[in-house]
Amino acid sequence: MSLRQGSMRYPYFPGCTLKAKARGFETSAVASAGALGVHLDEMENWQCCGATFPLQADNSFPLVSPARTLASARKMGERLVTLCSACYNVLKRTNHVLRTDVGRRDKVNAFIEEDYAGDLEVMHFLEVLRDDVGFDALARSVKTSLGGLAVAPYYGCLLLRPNDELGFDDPEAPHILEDFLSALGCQVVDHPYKIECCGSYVALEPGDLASGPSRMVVESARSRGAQAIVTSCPLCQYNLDVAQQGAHGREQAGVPVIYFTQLLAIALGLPEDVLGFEGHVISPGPLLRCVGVVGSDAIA
Amino acid sequence: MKDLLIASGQDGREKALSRFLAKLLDVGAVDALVVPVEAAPGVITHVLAKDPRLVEEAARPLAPVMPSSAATLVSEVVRKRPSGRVAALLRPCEARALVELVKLKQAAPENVVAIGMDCAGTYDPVAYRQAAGNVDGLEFREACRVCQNPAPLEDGLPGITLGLIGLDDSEGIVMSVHERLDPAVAAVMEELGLASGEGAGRKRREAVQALVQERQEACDAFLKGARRGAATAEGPDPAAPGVSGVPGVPGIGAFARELAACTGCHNCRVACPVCYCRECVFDTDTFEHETGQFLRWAGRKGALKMPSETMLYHLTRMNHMSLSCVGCGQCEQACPAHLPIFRLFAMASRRTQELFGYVPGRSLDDELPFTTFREQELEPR
Amino acid sequence: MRLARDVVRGEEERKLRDISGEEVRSCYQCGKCSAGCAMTSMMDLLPHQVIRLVQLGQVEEALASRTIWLCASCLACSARCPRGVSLPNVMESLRVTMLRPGGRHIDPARLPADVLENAPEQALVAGLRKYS
Amino acid sequence: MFVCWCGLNIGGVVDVPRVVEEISGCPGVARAVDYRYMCSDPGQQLIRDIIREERLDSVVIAACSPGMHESTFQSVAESAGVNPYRCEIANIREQCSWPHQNEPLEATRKAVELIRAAVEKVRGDEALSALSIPVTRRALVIGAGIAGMQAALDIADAGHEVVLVDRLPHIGGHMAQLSETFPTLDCSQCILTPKTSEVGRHPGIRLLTSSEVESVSGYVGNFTVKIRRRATYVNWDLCTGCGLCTEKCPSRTPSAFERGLAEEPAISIAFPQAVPHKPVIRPEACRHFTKGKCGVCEKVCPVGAIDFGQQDSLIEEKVGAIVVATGYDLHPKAKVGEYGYGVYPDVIDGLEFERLNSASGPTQGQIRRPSDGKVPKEVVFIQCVGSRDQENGYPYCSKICCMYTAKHARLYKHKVPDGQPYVFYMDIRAGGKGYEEFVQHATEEEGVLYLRGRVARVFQDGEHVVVFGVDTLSGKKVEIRADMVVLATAIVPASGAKELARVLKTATDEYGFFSEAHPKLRPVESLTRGIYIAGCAQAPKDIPDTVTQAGSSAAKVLTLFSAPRLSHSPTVAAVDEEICTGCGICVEACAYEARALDTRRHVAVVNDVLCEGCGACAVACPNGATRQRNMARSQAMAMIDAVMG
Repeated sequence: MSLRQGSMRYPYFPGCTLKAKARGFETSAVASAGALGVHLDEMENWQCCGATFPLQADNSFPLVSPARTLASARKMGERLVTLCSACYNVLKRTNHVLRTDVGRRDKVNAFIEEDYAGDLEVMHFLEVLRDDVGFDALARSVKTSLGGLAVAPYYGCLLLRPNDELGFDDPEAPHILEDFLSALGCQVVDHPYKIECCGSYVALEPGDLASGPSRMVVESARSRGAQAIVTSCPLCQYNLDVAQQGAHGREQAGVPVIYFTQLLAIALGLPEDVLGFEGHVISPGPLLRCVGVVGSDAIA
Repeated sequence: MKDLLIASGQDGREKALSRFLAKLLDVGAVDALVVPVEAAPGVITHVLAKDPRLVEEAARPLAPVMPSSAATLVSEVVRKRPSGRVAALLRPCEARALVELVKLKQAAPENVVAIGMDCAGTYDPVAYRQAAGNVDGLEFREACRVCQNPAPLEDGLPGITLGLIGLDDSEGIVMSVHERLDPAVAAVMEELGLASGEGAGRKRREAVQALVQERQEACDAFLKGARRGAATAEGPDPAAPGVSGVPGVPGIGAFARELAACTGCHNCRVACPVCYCRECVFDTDTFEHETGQFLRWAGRKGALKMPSETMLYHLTRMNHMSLSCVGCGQCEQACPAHLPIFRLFAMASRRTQELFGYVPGRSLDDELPFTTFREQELEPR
Repeated sequence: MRLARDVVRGEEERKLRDISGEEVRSCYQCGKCSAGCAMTSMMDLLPHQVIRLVQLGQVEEALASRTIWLCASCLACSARCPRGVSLPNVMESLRVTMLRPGGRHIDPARLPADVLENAPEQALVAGLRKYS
Repeated sequence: MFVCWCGLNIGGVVDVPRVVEEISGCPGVARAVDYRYMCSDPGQQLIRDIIREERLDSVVIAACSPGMHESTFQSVAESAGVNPYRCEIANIREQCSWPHQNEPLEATRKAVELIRAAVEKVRGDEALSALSIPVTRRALVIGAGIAGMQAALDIADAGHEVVLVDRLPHIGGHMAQLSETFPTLDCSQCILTPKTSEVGRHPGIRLLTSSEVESVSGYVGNFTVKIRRRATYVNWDLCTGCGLCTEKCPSRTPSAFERGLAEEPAISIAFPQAVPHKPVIRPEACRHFTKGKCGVCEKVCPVGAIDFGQQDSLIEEKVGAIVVATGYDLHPKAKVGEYGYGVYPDVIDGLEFERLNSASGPTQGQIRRPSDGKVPKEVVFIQCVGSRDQENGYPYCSKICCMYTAKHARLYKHKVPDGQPYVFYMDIRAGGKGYEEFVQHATEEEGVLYLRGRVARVFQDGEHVVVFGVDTLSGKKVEIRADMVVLATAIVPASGAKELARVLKTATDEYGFFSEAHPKLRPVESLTRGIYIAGCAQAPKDIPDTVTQAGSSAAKVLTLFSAPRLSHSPTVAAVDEEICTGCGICVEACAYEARALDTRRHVAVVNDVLCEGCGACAVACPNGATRQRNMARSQAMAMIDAVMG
């Protein structure tokens, strides 16, 4: 499918984090989508996906909340677009359960008083960019050259695993973020830790335990020359960002961790008020100014 | 395919068609013709005609009854390759049955000239006879009311198609000719110098389309209703414990009750245009049980339905025929007990035919599912 | 370690199987899970060792391990497991064995203020569902 | 009616005396007796005595599966004057006492029913006599690796002609690619070339290389085989193998024999010791074929042997037996994403390592890694890649990897004494003569470090390939910055094995390995009579096992050839022509091409010797015009009645 201006509309699920701590992720995504002729129509009835897919075989209750969202999205159309990796993972996996496990489907449907069969297609915004907009068309829409900015993609876990349910990309050697970055004119920094876990919710454990794995990821990207890391997961963003707060922050310049949509908005030449870099520990502002892609002081 | 017009003339289009059929015999384009005639008032029967005069006078090609399927009759005549060319006037269901018989090697297609015709429906022959051919107030047979193929399929046997739907008597008949039609017959068509039927053809195609649409809806509703009927009748029958129904097989109880009145006359098998065995297994000694076996069964179950084996008979026929069932309803028409055999077959064959993506009678190139095997074809999808 | 029928085929192991839906007996201890786990540097037992303890019916010892709280459910292990064992499900079954009777690994009320203030909602919801 | 206890196998579950009592009253049963081991000599004598006493015309033996002792009891019956095809077996062991061990009452009831059914069947049995068929005493061997060559030599040495087919231009199979062999470390070529040259010059072997079996018809003793001989574009009758053409050829593409580690000309001889020592042109690489110009080889050939116009030819051969020795392939590269196999140049498989280590290989036997030709100092060997991995590969063990990995590590140490080999393993399977000692030597004497655990990921980092593994014995995660990684990838059936099985009308398992008739007692016979299996076509095997099995399959072929005529079971399909409708459904149902339509009489007919008696046609026939001899529909119905009561 090629880029057809103003013709693509998708029901869209934002999720809690994008309405609070990761506002910039959403504002940059919605604005960029608009610039590309893609309308993300926020669903009216959405609730928290649960943030983590339940791994208990004997308890279907945690499926209820995402199932409600799915059933309600199905009434809007056949597809549902997500931005946050966790929402994508939880909604798509829940959808898979409802599609394939009749017993659990009946149980959940009975509880939410719906008759939802799992026939929605849960998509990630990256898939919309790749399949419906097209990376070629995206490259043609770039207004601000990123001038070879060296960017490391970071997938983490939630986009890729389990592959038999998500089918998002090659689980061991994914390339959608690389293709996306190339389309924006960035220099892609490949690094071995791009599919390793950042530590996820272990961040809540006392003693800064998640920062170990996170530092490995950052170090893996930084040592290969990355000037920035892109992600689509607010928790990855937080973990990688916070991990640089201590020693690393002082000894050497930190590597900003930003959402792929923020980079996209810059490339599309959108106003800086959609970027929402507030709250980032390692501010990307100085870097972006120094490579000349952002000029004003709207960036902290 | 070009549309030509058989104009009605003063005595109506059936006569005009009869004259055309007679002409085929007259000039020797075909050697014989299978065609319905009126044998007595309201009594329609097929003949194998060689005399053109007889055809011109007595043929009733458009009589809205199907006393038996012409497919069976044609198969009898051309089972082995005949010495001459035989033309046959075929309703869509008859033509499709004949295609099935060709695939089952029960008819040699080479010398058959198929003259397919539109058929909006036929009446029960007994009712038609009692009304002496006056169809006012009669209703088409159930099989016809839900028939989704009122017009011949284009990929059937090579021949001629007669278009009637959407055209009234005065408007004549649209005739289209198959590309692979026998050249001798094609020459006659040429010689007749028929006018173009382009306008009538368009009108007919639109009418056919609308009718098919209507019938598809009718058929879906019919099957839905039939299934619901079967579903509500499921479960053990308290009135006849141990007699009807096999425990553990859902729906079999309902099936048994539908067929409870079967007298075992096997008329449905005789009337079926595709059921082709020279000697049916139910006419052999296969089901002759040892003396005492019936009494043992009766003793064990409390009572044994007699005649026995009627369920097995119908299940076997369904097993053998549901894939090739063209939905003509001849089985039900022939049943003295008025069992809903067509309805049962319609339910079963819809499922089995969908399973293999098979449309019986559509084309000689579609292989019979029984004769092909593909790995994984029956894996759950 | 005492091994006997009531230990290796004990009630606790059966309960874990009901919760996790996983058959830990399939595991042949190749260690591919541990080899690919991002969190091992902080673990007292490697993931395959936790599975081994469950196989041996030593559930108490598995429950006492820090490993079960450090598993971040990233699925790197199960994605590569040659025997199709979903370790994250087993880890979850061990966690909920502790939590279902009302236990809490982390008390929401005692989370540090800077975490509460800065951590994304996703972390708080996911973490508290795993830990309390 | 004879009931066997089979010791406790049947008698421990089924109440045999009660069965005898119940059966005694059945119509048609003259006498029912039981015995502890009916297959023993006294058991057989008992049957013979009672047949004579009672003047029986048929017998039913209730015992184990007919697969075990049907022929035993048939010949016992025959020796006492009963037609062997009126001897029926009721299987009350595999189909009764074994599966119903915990329900003795039900098992006893079922045994009675099974016997009653067999009694009903035997009452309808006709007295038949075996069919007799001639034997063609020539053999076809498919695949000319070590298995196929050994089988061909053994058969040919016994004085029977052999047609030996291989799809490659040369013989020798994978063994020709190996450098050294375990456990003796002798050079593979050195022990192979005596065999290849003997095959090449043996007067009893017709060698067809660059050839594939296209179709097989017929049956045991009488197969007709069509073989497609692919065009080589070189007239081998004229070619002297001087090699001038290969020297001058301007095209270079990756060599399959060298596993892509070296390039070869479009006209080439794969390796120096190749038999036949004649070149072939690969049209996909040849400039004459791809670009329409060139022809250098044609110009330089001193004998005018280049023939660009050469066409494939079809050869028809009549043989009595077939040996399948199609060998193996390795697990495809694309399927091991976590190890970067096929992506990182320094992650290679075992056969690639063999080529690196081979004196005639791309590095003349020096261990140099593919990416930059450096001598690797840290080499990681990973076992069980795709093997013992039901989720991402195959559940089975590839059997030879433990040994060849030990061999690789040792050979590496011989060539790079200051290098360090690491082996990630799960279990060491070294069950062969001298095998365990060979592995021990690697760890004790050669300093190979064995790490018990699997590797999760391999990734390229600069010029290193980093390996994330684990040592489960110490409970530590392991990271090795290696220079090269060698994967012991799973052995899988040769490509096209399933298709060949279809052509041969025999069976493979779910992976495509040819199925043997019995895993223990008939390991070299396929499920189709007259077709035998040797080597890795059946399952992963090392060279000694392969050679053993090849000899065994040759012995089976020679046994077949030693009989003057073969007998064929007469329990085949038959047609009642009176009621046959000639619809042809039976023809489609037959997997053995034993059914055909007689178009003149418009009825179906049976080719008795092709018919395997499987009954598929009899079931497909809608009205029972086709029946199975001694399994008529009336017999089947009587059996059902007997069981259902």
